[in-house]
Parts: sequence; C-alpha cells; structure tokens
Amino acid sequence: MSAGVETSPGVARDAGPTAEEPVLEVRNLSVDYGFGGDPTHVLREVSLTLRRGEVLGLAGESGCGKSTLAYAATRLLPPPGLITGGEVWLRGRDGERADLLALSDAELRAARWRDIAIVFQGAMSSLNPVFRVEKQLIDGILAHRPRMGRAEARERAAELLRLVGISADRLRAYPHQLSGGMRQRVMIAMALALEPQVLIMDEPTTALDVVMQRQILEQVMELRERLGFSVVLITHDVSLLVEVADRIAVMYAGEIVETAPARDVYQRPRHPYSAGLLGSFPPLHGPRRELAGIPGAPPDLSQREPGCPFAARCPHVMDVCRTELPVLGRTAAAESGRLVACHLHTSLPAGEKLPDLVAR
Amino acid sequence: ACSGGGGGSATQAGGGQTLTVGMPNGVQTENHSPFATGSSALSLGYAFAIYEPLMMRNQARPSEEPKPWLADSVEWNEDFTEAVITPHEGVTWSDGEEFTADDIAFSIQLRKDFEALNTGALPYDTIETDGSTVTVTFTAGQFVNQSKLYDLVMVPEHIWADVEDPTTDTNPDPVGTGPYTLETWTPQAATVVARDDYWGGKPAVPEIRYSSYNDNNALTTALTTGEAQWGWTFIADFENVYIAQDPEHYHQYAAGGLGIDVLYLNNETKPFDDKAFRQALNMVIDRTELVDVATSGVNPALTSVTGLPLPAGEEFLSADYADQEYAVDVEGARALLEDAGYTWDGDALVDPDGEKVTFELVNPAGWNDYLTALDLIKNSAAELGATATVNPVNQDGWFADVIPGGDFQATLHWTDGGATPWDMYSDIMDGAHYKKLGEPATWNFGRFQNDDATKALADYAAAPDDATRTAALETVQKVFVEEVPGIAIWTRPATAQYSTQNYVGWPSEEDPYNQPQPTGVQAAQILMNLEPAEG
Amino acid sequence: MRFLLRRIVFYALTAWAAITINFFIPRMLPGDPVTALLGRMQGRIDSNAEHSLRVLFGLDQDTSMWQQYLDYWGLLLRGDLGLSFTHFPTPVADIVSQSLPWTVGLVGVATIIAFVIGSLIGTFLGWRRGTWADGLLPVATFFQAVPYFWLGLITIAVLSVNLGWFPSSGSYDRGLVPAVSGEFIGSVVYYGFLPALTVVLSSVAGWVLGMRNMMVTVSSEDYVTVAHAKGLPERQVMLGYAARNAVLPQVSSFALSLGFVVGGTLIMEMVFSYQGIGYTLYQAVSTHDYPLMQGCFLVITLSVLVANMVADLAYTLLDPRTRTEDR
Amino acid sequence: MSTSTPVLAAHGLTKHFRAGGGRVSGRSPARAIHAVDGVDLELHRGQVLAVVGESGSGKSTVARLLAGLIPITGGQVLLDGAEARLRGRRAFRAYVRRVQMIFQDPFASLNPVHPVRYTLTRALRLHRRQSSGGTLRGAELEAALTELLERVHLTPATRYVDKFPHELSGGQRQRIAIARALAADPEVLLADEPVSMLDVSIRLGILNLLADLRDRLGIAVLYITHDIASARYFADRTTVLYAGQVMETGDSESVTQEPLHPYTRLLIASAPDPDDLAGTGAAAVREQGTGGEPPSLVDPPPGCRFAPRCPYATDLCRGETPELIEVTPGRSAACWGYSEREGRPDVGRVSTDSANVGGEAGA
Amino acid sequence: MKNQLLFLRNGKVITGLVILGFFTLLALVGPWLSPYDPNQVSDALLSPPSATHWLGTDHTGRDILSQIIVGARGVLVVGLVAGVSATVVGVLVGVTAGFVGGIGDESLSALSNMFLVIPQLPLIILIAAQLPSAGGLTVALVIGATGWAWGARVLRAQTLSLRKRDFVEAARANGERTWRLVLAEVLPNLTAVIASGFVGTVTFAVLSQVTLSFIGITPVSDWNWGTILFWAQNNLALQRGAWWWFVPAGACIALLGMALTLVNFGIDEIVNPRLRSTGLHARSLRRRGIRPRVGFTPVVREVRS
Ligand SMILES: Nc1ncnc2c1ncn2[C@@H]1O[C@H](COP(=O)(O)OP(=O)(O)OP(=O)(O)O)[C@@H](O)[C@H]1O
Ligand SMILES: Nc1ncnc2c1ncn2[C@@H]1O[C@H](COP(=O)(O)OP(=O)(O)OP(=O)(O)O)[C@@H](O)[C@H]1O
Ligand SMILES: [Mg+2]
Ligand SMILES: [Mg+2]
Repeated sequence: MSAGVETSPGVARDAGPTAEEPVLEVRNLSVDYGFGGDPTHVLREVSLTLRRGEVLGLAGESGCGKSTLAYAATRLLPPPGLITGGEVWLRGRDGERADLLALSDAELRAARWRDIAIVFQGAMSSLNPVFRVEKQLIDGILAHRPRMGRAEARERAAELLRLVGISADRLRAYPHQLSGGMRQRVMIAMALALEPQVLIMDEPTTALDVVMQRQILEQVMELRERLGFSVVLITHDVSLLVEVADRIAVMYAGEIVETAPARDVYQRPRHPYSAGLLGSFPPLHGPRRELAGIPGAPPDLSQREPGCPFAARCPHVMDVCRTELPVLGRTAAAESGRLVACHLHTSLPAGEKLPDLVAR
Repeated sequence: ACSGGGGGSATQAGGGQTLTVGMPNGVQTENHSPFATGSSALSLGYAFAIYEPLMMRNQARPSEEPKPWLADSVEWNEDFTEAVITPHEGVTWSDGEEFTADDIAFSIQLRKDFEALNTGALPYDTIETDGSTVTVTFTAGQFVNQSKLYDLVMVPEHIWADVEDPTTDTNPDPVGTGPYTLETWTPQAATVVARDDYWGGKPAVPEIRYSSYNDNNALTTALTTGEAQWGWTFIADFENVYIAQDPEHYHQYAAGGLGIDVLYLNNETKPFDDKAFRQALNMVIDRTELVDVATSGVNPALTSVTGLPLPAGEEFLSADYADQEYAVDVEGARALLEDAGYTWDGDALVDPDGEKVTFELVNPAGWNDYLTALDLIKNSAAELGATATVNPVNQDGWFADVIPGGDFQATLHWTDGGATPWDMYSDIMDGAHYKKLGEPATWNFGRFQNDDATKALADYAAAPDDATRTAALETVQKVFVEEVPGIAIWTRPATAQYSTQNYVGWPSEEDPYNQPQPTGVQAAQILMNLEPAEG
Repeated sequence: MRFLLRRIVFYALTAWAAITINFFIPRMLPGDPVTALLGRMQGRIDSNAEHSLRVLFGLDQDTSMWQQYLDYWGLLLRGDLGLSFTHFPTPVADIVSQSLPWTVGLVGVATIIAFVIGSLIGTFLGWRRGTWADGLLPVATFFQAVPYFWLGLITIAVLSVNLGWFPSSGSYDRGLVPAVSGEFIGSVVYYGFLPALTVVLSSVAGWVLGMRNMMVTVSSEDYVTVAHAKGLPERQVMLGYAARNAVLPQVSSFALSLGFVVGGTLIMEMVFSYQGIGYTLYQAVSTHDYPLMQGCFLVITLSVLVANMVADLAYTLLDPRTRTEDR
Repeated sequence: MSTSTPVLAAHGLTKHFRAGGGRVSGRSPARAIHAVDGVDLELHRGQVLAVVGESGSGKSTVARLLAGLIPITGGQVLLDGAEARLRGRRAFRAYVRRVQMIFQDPFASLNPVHPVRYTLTRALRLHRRQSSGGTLRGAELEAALTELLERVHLTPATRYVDKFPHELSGGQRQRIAIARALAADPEVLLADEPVSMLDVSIRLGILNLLADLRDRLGIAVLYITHDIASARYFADRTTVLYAGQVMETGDSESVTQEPLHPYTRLLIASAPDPDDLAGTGAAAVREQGTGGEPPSLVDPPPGCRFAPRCPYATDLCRGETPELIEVTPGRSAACWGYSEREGRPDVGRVSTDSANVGGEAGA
Repeated sequence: MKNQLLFLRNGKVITGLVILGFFTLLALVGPWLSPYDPNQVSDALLSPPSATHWLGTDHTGRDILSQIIVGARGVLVVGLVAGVSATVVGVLVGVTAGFVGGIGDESLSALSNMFLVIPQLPLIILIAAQLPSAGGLTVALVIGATGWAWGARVLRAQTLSLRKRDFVEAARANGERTWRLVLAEVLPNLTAVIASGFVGTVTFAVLSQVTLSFIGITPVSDWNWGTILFWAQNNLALQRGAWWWFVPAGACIALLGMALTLVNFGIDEIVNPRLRSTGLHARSLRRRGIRPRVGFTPVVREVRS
C-alpha cells in the first residue's frame, strides 16, 4: 500500500483554479452496515479528493450515505458500521501523508482534531450536557497539547469563542443555557481549536432557520479565508452548496455520481440525478419555472441490483444502465475538473456533444 | 454492676474458661428485670444467675422433695392455705447487704400488689413476717401450686422498695443473691462474673456470657461449632448435626417432667364427638414413630396409657393401669368402630350417620415437630379409613382464635408441667375450664365435659390428705383412658445441649438432679454444680 | 431551586403517608399481641396471667381509632415511639436507635460498594459490548435472580461452617463491648464482611445490567462520538463522557432502589443474626409488637427518604440541567 | 383579491403558553410565552396561504390553534364567517370534519403500530356515513379507502393498505397523512411544514399533490414553511410571521420579489440562492448587519419585535408596536417605515433581486 | 409485525423462553407428572438422591422432586397474579398520569413515588403477617398492590413523551375520543414497556413470595420452592449435609428469575434499538475476529471478495 499516488480515478490533477495538492484523499472507501449474514453495502468504492483551502460540497438526498462517508473517513462510524475497504490519505500540517484507516488507535487519536475535525449533523446534541462549555473546549486542546497550561488553554478557549462571535463570558455556561445557534457556533469553535487541516461539517445548519444558517456559514467561510483550512460541507440542500462550495460532489445510493466545480454542476449537470436534484427545488428569484422532480424512490441499499442504481428512475435510461455499473470518469467532452458516473456520458465516443439534461 | 471494666476477652479471670450460653431469642434490649416478660435477663436467662428462688425443685424428678435454697424450709398447713417460710442464714446480696425474712416478705408482697408480676396467678391473702419467718396465706388451697411458690425469685427490699413501678422498671443495676453479678451488657450478649462472697461458695465458672442468636439455626450453628457451650434449641437429627461434631464432649439431655404434648380433639364436633372414634384413633397412633421422625428421638415416647410421662410420673400411676402400655392395634380399633356402628365404603370410613369420616389437623406453620407429627397422625388415621388433612395456619391466628375458641377438629398443644399430674390432666379435661365453643377457654380446648373428672380434679387440688388425692387421681386417669378426651402424644421434656469440653457436672441421664436448661430457676443449681473439666 | 422545593414537598407528603399507613395497617388487621406473646412464651406464663398482661399493655381500654391516631402523632412529635410490647418496658426509640446504626452502617457501606463496583463493571461491559465481556451477562442475570437468603445461607455453610473463615452470626465478637478501639472496629469489620459480601454479590448484578444498558445508549450519543473525534484518551472518553452521563439515571434509580435494598436487609439480618433494624422489624411483626413494628417501619421509611434526599442532592450536583430547570 | 367570505379566518389570534413547561401549578402567572400575538389570517377556497417565518416564530402554534388542538388565549376563529365552536365533542368533531391538519413530520404523525388500513379506516368511520346512514363498513368502506389512496396517488391501493408505516418511504407516509386528512372531505387543510422532513426530490411530489387538491377539490390550504422559495412557488398568498406576529402579508410573488418589511428582506436575503452569482444575498445580509437572535417570547420587547435586529429601527420602532399597514392593495406590512408617523424609520427599498429591481413598492 | 418478533432470534431470549416454558409446563401438569404425592411420608428419611427418589427425600421421607414439581405451580401462579395485578394498576396509574397531565398527574406520580420509596418487602411482610390466612393468592395480591409503582413510573414517562407525539395529536385532530387515543394510539406503543415491566414484576413477585415462604410469614402448606427451603432450613438441611434438599429449589428459583431476566433483555432490546443492533450479531462478529468499538470503526479489508 505504498503511496503510489495518482492511480486512483478519483484524483484529477488538472482541476480548476484552486488546484493544489490534496489534503484529504478518499480512495475506494467501502462501508457495510450490519455484521450478520446480509450486510447493507452502503458505500461502494467511493473516492473523493479535497484540496487545500477548498470548500467541497457533498450533496445528495437523505440516506444516500453522505454522513456515512464523513464518519467512515475518520473511523467514527458507530457499530454496526464496518469499513470493508479503501484508504483515506490525509496530509497533516507537518506535510506527512498517512492513511487514517491504517493508523494505530493511538496515532489516529493523535491525528483526530489536530488534522481533521468534524462538526456533526446533530451538532445540537454534540455537546455534553453536564459539562461547561469551557471544559469541553479545553479538554480537546489539552489532550493534544499536554504541555499547554490550563490557564493558557482557557485563554485559547475564550479566544475561540470570540472567533465565532460569542462573548467569552459564555465559557461558564452549560450547553442547555445556550440557544441552538450558539451551540452550533461553540461546536465550530471547538472544531477550530487546533487549527485542523480539514473541517468536515455534516449538515451543520439543517436544524436552524435560514437566517441563522446564513450567519454561521458566512462565519465559517470567513474563518476559512483567515485560517486556510479545507472544508467538506455536507448537505442535501443543493442551492446552498452551489452558493458556498467551490466544488460539489453529488452522491446517489452510496456512490459519487458526479463531481465538478459548483457552477458547472449547477449550470450543466451531467448526471441525470444531479439534473433531477437541481430541477427539484424552486428558485427564489428569477422566472418561475416548471419543476420536474425525480419520480420514484431511491433503491434499497441492502438489495443492490446490478447496473446503475439510478436506472429505475432515470428518464434517459438505456439498456446498458440496467446491467452495467457506470464508473466515475471523465465525460466524453473531457470537461476540466468534472467526473461523472453515467453511461450517457462516459460511453459516448470522445468529442461527441453531450446531451443537455437541464430542464430549464 | 455494669462497671464495664476491662472489656472482657474470651478467656480471663482465674484461669477458668468463659462459659457461653446461647439463646435463640433475637435482638435484646437492656432490661435486667427479673419480672418483665421479655426482659433480656429473663429471655437470655442471666436473671437466674443473679436471682434465686426460695426452694430448688428437681424438675427432672418432680416428685422429689424440693431442696432448701434461699429458704431453709417452707412449711404448709393441712389444707395448703398457709405457708411458713424460713430464710437461709448467711445469705448476702451482691451489694453486701444481708438477706432477711423481710426481703422474702417484700418479694412476695410485690407479686400481690402488682397483678402483672403475679404470673403464677397465686391467690395471695396475707403476707406477714415475724422477724425470722414469713407466713403467707392464700384464699384457696395451693396443693397443686406449691411449686409456683418455691420458684419465686427474691429481690432486695432495700432496692426495690424505692422502685416506683416494678412492672416497668428495667433494673439497671441488678442486685441479687445469686452466684453471679452482671459485668457487661450489649445487645448481643450479657456477661456475668462470679461473686467471691456467694453464700454457697465460689462458683467454678468465672464468667458466663449469655449470647443472643437470631434464631434456632444460628444457635445450632453456634453450638455445633463450639462457639456456645450451653443452650437449648430443637436440633433436628441432633445425633448427627450436633453430637457427632464432638461425640466426646457434646451432649443433649432431655429431662422429662410431667408436661406432655396432647392432640386436643374437639369433643363437640364431628368426628371427635364420638367416643368410639376418639378411642380408635388413640389406638392406631404409633408413638414411637412419632418421636423418632418428628422429634428426632429427642422427646421420650409415652408408654403408659394414662398419658403420664415415665419415670417422672411413676408414683402417680393408678394401679389399674400400672402395666398397660400404648400399642398400635389397627384391628382392635376397626373392631371397635364396627361395634359402634361404623362401616366402610371401600377404604373410606363411614360413620353411623352415613357420612364419610374426615377431619382437619391444624397447627401453626413452622412448628416443625408438630407439623411432622400431624402428618404422621394423618397417615395413621388413613389406616382406619378416615381422611385427615394437615393445615398449617398462621401462628398468631392459632394463638388468638383457633386454640382458645375451639375452632379446630384436632390440634397439638402442650400442657403445663407442675409438680403433680394435676396440671396435665386439668389442662386436658378439666370441666372447670369449660367454655362454650367460640368463647375463649384457657385450657380444656377440646371442650371435654365429664362431671366425674371435673369433681375429681377439684378434689385433688383441695384435698387435705394423700388418700383422697390418690383416689381422685385414679378417677381422673380412668376417665382419661376410657373417654380419651385428648390423645397424649409424647413427653415434653426440658431439653438442653451442653459441652463438657471445659466444664463437667451437668444434669444428665445418670445424674438427673434437675432439668438442664439455662433459663429457669434451676440455673443457679446447675452453675454451682459445674466443675472444670480435667485436662 | 424549585426542583428541590418540589422534592421536599414530596418528601413531606411521603413521610406523612408512611406514618399514617404505619399507624393503620397493624390496627386494621386481626391479631392480638398478648395472645401472641403468651404463645411465644410457650407455657412459661400462666394463662391466668393473660389479663394482667392486657392491663399492662393498655390494650383493654377502648379509645377510638381517631383518638389513638391523634395521640400517636402527639407522641411522634415528641420523639416518643411508645414502649415495646415484647421488650416491655423498653422504649421503642431505644431499640431502634440501638439497631439502626448497624443496619445503616452495614447496608449503607455494602450498597455503596455494590453500586460503585456494579457501575464500574457495567461501564466496562457497556463500553466493550460485543466482546467476550458480554459473556459476563448471563452470570450477572443469575446472581440477580438468586434469592438472597439462599445465597446467604450457602455462603455461611461454605465460608463459615466448613472453612471457618468468617463468623456465621453476630455483628461483632460477643466478648467485646462497643468502644472506639481498634479491636472493636476490627471485629465489626470482620463480622460484617460476610453479610456485606452477600449483599454486594446479590445486588451488584442489577447495577451492572443497568449501567451497561445506559452505557450502550450513551456511548452512541453524539457527544461521545465528538469526544472520540476530539482525540481524547480512551479512558477520558469512557469515564469522563460516557460513564459520567450514563451514571445519572443510575443515581436516581439508586435512590429509589433503597426501598428494595432495605427489604433485602431484613433477610440478611435474619440469616446472619445481625442486630439490625430489619430483623427487629421482623421480630416485632411476628409478635404483633405494634409499637415496635411501627417504630421500625417508620424509621426504615424515613431513612430511605433521607437517603433519597441525599441521592437527589447528588443528582442535582451531577446534572446541571436540574439545577436551572425552571429558573 | 377575492371578496368572498373566507372559509376560515382568524382575528387577533393570540396564544400564551405558561412558561416553564406549565406543569407546575406555580404562582407566577406573569411569566408567559407569547407564542402568537394578534395574528390575522384568511383562508379562501381554492387558495393556498403560505405562512413563513423562522423557527419559533409561532407557525405551528397558529396551525394548532386553527385545528382546535390547543385552547385559544385570545381572538377568534371564524368558520364561514361565524365563530367556530370547538367546545364539546360533537362540535369539535363537526369542526374537524371541515378543518383538517397535516403534521410536519410524516415519520412521527403515523402510529407505528397501526397499518395504513387502520389509520384511514378510523378517519373514514369518524367522518363519513354510509349512504344508508350508518357507520361506514364493508364494501363501501373498502371503496372509500381505495378512492382515498388514489386521490393521493398511491396506486394501486391494495399495495399500500396493509403496510405499516415503517414499510413506507417518507413521501408515501406523508401521502397517507394527507389521505387521512382528506378522509373527512375537509374544506380547509392546515399543512404544518408538510415537506420539511422530506427529501428534495420527494418534496415536490407532495407540493404538487397539495396544489392538485386545491385545484381539483377547491380546498383552502394553509401552507406553513420556512422555505420561502417554496412559498413563492406554491402559495397564492404569503404571510410572514416573526415572534408570533404578522410582519407582512401579500401575494406570494410580490412578497418574495419585493419584500417590504425589513424582516422579510432579511429572510429572503438569507435564503440560499444559486443564481445569486454576485453574492448579493450574502452582501445584503452583511449590510443589514443583523446579528443577534430572535427576541425572548417571555418578555417580548416593547414596540416592533424586530426592532432590536432591525438596521433601520428608530425610537418609534422601539417604543410602539406597528399595526399592519396596507402599502399597496392586497399587501400590508407591520412596519413604521410605511406609516406617516413622526420619526418613522427610512427603510428605503432594498431589493434582493437584481433582475427585478424595477418593481415598485410605494413607500 | 415481523420487527417486533425479531427478538426471538436472540439466543438469550430463546434460552429464557425455553426455561420459562419448561416451568410453565411443570406448573400446568406438575401434579400429574410428580412421581409421588409431595406430602407422602416414607421410610426413606432424608435420603440422598437415588433411583427411587431422584432428588432425595426430606426429613420425613417426602420426595423432594415431587415437591419441586408440584411447587412450580404455586410459584408461577403467584408470580403471574402479582405480575398481572401490578401491571394493571401500573398501567392504569402510569398511563393516566402521563396522559391527563396537570394536577392528576402530579398526585398520581406522587403516589407512585411514595410507593417506591416505602420499603416494599417490609410492607409486604407487615401486611402478609397480619392477614388471617395469607394464602398464595393473598400474597400475590399484596405484592401486586405494593409492586406497581415502578411500572407506573416508567409508563408515565413513556406516555408523557407519547402523548406529545404527532400521531396522537393527529388522531385527536381527526376527532378521536380521549379513551380511544389512550387505548388505540398510546397503549399499543407501550406494549414492550408494559411487557418488560410485567416480567420485572413477576421476577420480583416470585422472589418476594419465596422469601415470605422461607421466613414463614405465609403458610408453608402450599408447596412452592420457598416452602421447600423453609422446611430445609428449619430442619438444618445444610448442617446435615442434605444439599439435595436445599440446592435444587434455590437453583430453580434462580433459574426462573434468570429466565425472566433474559426474556426481559429481549424486550428491552425492542424498546431500545441500540441494544438490539449491537447485541444481535455480536457472536458472528467474534467469529470473524472483529471487535465492534465505539469511536474506532473496525476496518476489515478482506471481507469483500
Ligand atoms: N445502523 C444502521 N444499520 C443499517 N443501515 C444504516 C444504519 N445507519 C444508516 N444506515 C443506512 O445507511 C444509509 C446512509 O446513511 P447516512 O446517514 O450516511 O445518510 P445521509 O446521506 O447522511 O442522510 P441524511 O441526509 O438523512 O443525513 C441509509 O440508507 C441508512 O438507511
Ligand atoms: N406547548 C407549549 N408550551 C410552551 N411553549 C410552547 C409550546 N408550544 C410552543 N411553544 C413556544 O411557542 C413558540 C412558537 O412555537 P411554534 O412551534 O409555533 O414555532 P414554529 O414557528 O412552528 O417553529 P418551527 O419552525 O421550529 O416549527 C416557541 O417559542 C415555542 O417554544
Ligand atoms: Mg446525514
Ligand atoms: Mg413548527
């Protein structure tokens, strides 16, 4: 398992303007739920690259495995989750690359938070209700910087809170004394405590209303600019992603079906599912348009059929779709920075004009 | 006396070993009163190492003359309405004061003044002292109650005269004439130590610890492990469980008195309202088996058809029945029933009215030996074709309702001992105790009515001369044997376990100088009889 | 602090109810202490003396139940629990104060030990669920289901009678007089070991199971995952985050389980001839010693109440959410 | 604007919850959560009224008040212009026959232990009579069941009737919930965030279904959401709620495209907008500078409840509560900025839609 | 409801149910199965297990196996009756308190807390000892009357959370009557909780009854396992080395209790799915050498072939 790097199909070296060396590289990650005779194969050989300073949006409908991907990459998936294959290469602040899945427990523990921090989907419940905010901020810092004094750590905690716009006197508060938005921000402050390379945010704002959501995301983006970490932002709200992310990866049924720069995805979705997703939410501005939606329901992950998982719902379905699983690859047009897993595009002879899927 | 002192370890004082007496009486509270029922002194028995009686009866041989103890003599008049008590000279209280006739008079007066203290219910009339003797008169003849007077323990007037209410006083600093004084007291154990100035000489056992155990099992364990060396509790299979642990030293002695256990039969309800059936049942009960199985052979079996325990009752035995012994006779019993008009339907016995004979045997749950006996009696009844069932009932209910009200068909109960068989027979069949069914009776729970017997019992108690008494007792025994008012089951002996490891001189089969239990007035005698074991 | 206020009202109410139940139950039901007493004496008291006993115990006067209830309260408020029938004329208060410390001491220590050990094992099992540690569960269920007295008696038979390692009965060497001395305290510990051991053995399983379940629930809470994600040392996650929160429901059921514990005590004291309040109660019940019965039951209930209050307080200290509940 | 009597209307609807969970019979009556304060609403046949507002603004409370599930503190609910009678079981049942509610969460609003058949049969039996007059049963019931499922596009009906909720997808569950509401043949549907728990792709199906019901059956729909874009798409009229009070109301298109009230503007600016290439939305939010949180409902600020967060707020705003002011026909806003009062704030005209800047809103 | 029966796949539950079924069978047909009349005295006094007496005899030669077989009924009947009565009261109080809320809830939960705090066994002893004839049924009812509080408490909490659930509200919005809301909407969702409370109470009742019999508070005439131990203890079975008199009855009690606890495990796992998902496959995991861990997802590369 040498670092014979760029063989994975998920890595596109020639990506757009933010092209830099990847900080996080997920390769062929597979995850099962259930240990028994018939496990659910939730993730199938998922690959993903996150570059330095980039905001990568992970979109897809509920249950397609976005959270699973985030948790599995850090080995935080609770039982009965089981990682059945793949590698997760992380380049630490010191420049060392390491496969998180191959690290010993102690090494992994050391890497967590220092290099990769997560804000969870249920960030509201991510704070231990019986400890003061201060303690929870500090113990993460002290666990990694044992030589730092308590007072110094406390100083740092106050600073972190100010960073996310909460006055330092709330350090002495218990989580239940904070509003939902404040708790969320405390979590973000906590995640940034050690200035990690990668910040994974799993639907950090679904429980909040739009005003709060906007505020928090603004803040994160601003901090990213200041501190230079990369963000994986998970949500199924595509319009949000299009607005804030640099690149978007669209997941469907445990697979990444398309990755491309955010604008490209929005304007020219190449995968029929991406197109369906984009055609499902009404625009707030601009002309009212007919909304197409996606008929049917996502497949049952525990009973995978051969072929493209989207085949049953796809308006462009072809015979090959039902028998052969499309792999993530360049489109025939070889668009820069775009990978798609769809026979419609990948099986076309090179140079052929790609079908336009956009309903608008 | 509770000087606390050195705190006491297991072995101290004069090289002699501490003697541990065990009682299964549960948690104790500090109360050294020799009067209050339930006081720790009475419950554990150390009261009897501190306080002594007037005369020492041999309860193992009730007919023996009582020995002088605190009284040199007790003289009764002809009709037993007056007793003249002469105190022993040279007795001192443990606080040094001298024991006098006034103390005796005072002690008896206490019983008269406070009904609650008169547990023997003696009908005191006058109590007078003339300096050297005390004369007590009664409102009725006390022939049968002599022993109750002898057993009265004496308390010092100079202390108790100041006690406001002797019925409730806890007697924090007990002063008695006995060989021991109280040393320490804890809820688990009371320790008494020997007096140097005891009138009977210095006791051989320097220290006695009266330990309280929560129940029979705990005490049994303590006795078998040697933790306690003297006590009494029913040990099933005592041969194996107790004696076999140390056959050389462990002993159990059952001193038969005149008390027995009786299967009370309800003479006023079916089927025991029929003499024939009572007789028949009496004939089929196997008393040897009962004793062996139910009491592990502890209680001596009754042999005389008069129900009198032998040898204690030897001299009261009516000549008519001198040689007649109980014997199982199923055939005879069946014949007897047949004569009385009983028939059999298959195996089942049918009475002359044409009803099947069934009855219920009750006793409190948990009274192990009794219940086991009932089970065996049930089997015996089955040999006659009668269907019996054993119904263990709530103990308190049994005491409160079943027994006094006569709400049973047959039940086991004891009789008092006493110095003569009068108590025993009176308890079973005295018409003087008769109460209608449902009204509480104090004795004669079976509601037996026989004028001859009632009169004979009255005569016996009041008779001035032995001849009258003998005649009366003969009548009583005749009625008992012929009418079968209740079925005598076994002797109810006073049993105790003791170890000869450290001390010898205990009452035993060979030397039955008294009954062997530690709780009772005999304790003083036993303690004074103990000697260190050799080696 | 509304929370505590409410609890206090509740405690007052419960105390009142306990006192009232306590008064009525023995009186509403049939049975008579004198006959019971006579029975206990088995012929040692002449039956003619029965009447004198009635006079003594004040059972012959016919005062109304209500009057008795009022009198009862009057006495209670003066700290007077009456005189015991069977240990006549010892005040019930004396008997109770003589036996209560033993029970509280032994049971308190044993229960706390059981709670601590059980919670620790449960923490471990819950944390390591799905491993060999799960094999301990059936053992735990077995011990949870064993009748206490059976366990106690077998322990006595083996450890005390056969091996002779421990005394089989009593709360300290019978030759000793209670004093603050090394010898006496040593003796108390030595004598208390076996009873405590059985109490711990039979109650530890409940805590193990409860704690394990709570651990399983809590360790999949987000904040535990966050603790992992923060890279905290495993011990800190397990004890500081998971166990710290999982123990909260345990504490509140600890309080409520004290009632059960006391029930177990009663049997323990009977089996080990321990001089505690449970056995005293049992004795009182079987002799219809109303005042003693009432006294014991009352004191037991009140001790459980007090223990509950302590546990409540501990809970409030442990869980900040209750402290500010309705501020 | 339709001039017909609204089928369901609320005037000055008010709901105060007791603070602290309301379980303690405490002596502190002053502490109340002003969840809804003087809300006016009108629901017309064949129209959808959207109620938007951030979390905790009282949307659900309004719905539950209208459904008669919680007692009203103040104001009136008018059914067909007459005061609705909710007291007593008969009256209540008659009321719910006409006004039905759909709950936010399709995963929670169906009892997991009952199959679809039970859920729907109960609703049918409660509200429909057999043609002969008795309780609905037998073939007629079966037919009604099938018809109901078909109405929510769950065909063939037989495939669904015997399923348990956990065997259905979220969208299917929500359809069952809607079918249950339709069983009563209601005139009003109160849909409390009917799609917020659902996936983007399923959302649309449900919204289309509701629109279809409105058009086909002429049902009046109250559509509660905090997704303002869907209000624009789906509702005829939109009412904006903030801290229990109506901030603005008007036809959906103009409310979303030319918001009058500063709060509505904030809401719209905050909504993610992929077409907003220039990031004007974000800029607008930054410009509005509206940090801070919604006001405490226990002690609502005097005056306009949005004043503490409003960049334009003046002393007037902070001191006096503005009434709804009709700005243009059919559009009103509760903002002093549109009044003629002394010291009114200058709310200007902030439009977030660059394409639509020309639209005028009389100030 | 396949999901609800899922717990049957659990080894623990199956073990529990098998043991329980065995004892139930004994309780039903025991008197016909028992080789002897348990009261039948014989000559074989206190004999160790033998071909004629598989579990030996007691001090009067009664067959202990027969006593255990016949005694099963007493134990189970009391457990059942106490369990049922306590559960009924618990459900009534708990669900009512949880559903009505307000002052009714306050007083009902105060009541049940009170019953929780008052020490139960002493109270039972107090009551049982006073009753003129405390037969098995009486004891069961007393246990039931004092043992409902725990269940009520749990049920109240559950009902409280259920009452606020949308589906109850939805049914109400549909015009359902209150009693129907309770019976048809709330109660069915509580079955697992009720069942687990029931099993718990039965366990407690069995242990209480056995204890009461053992200390002789209740009649020892009806055979149950506590009665056997009562006789054994009173006749110094342990001191006499008669283990066959003491051990089997105690083991039966423990086994029964264990079976009930195991069944309860299964029910618990329905109530708390987290317990289930982990418990279910633990063994198959171990076989594959995987240790499921919190916080460190196992990585098993070779699995997918
Ligand atoms: N413990 C589990 N056992 C079996 N399957 C599970 C388990 N947890 C999750 N899954 C399944 O794994 C799939 C992916 O779940 P995941 O939580 O990653 O989805 P998601 O994309 O994050 O969805 P959401 O947007 O709702 O958060 C889902 O289909 C889910 O049903
Ligand atoms: N039963 C209740 N008791 C006390 N307060 C309540 C109750 N129900 C709602 N509230 C309060 O009333 C306010 C409005 O709540 P409501 O549920 O109507 O908001 P909402 O607009 O529906 O929010 P969301 O978008 O989160 O559903 C909130 O502050 C809430 O805390
Ligand atoms: Mg997710
Ligand atoms: Mg809501």
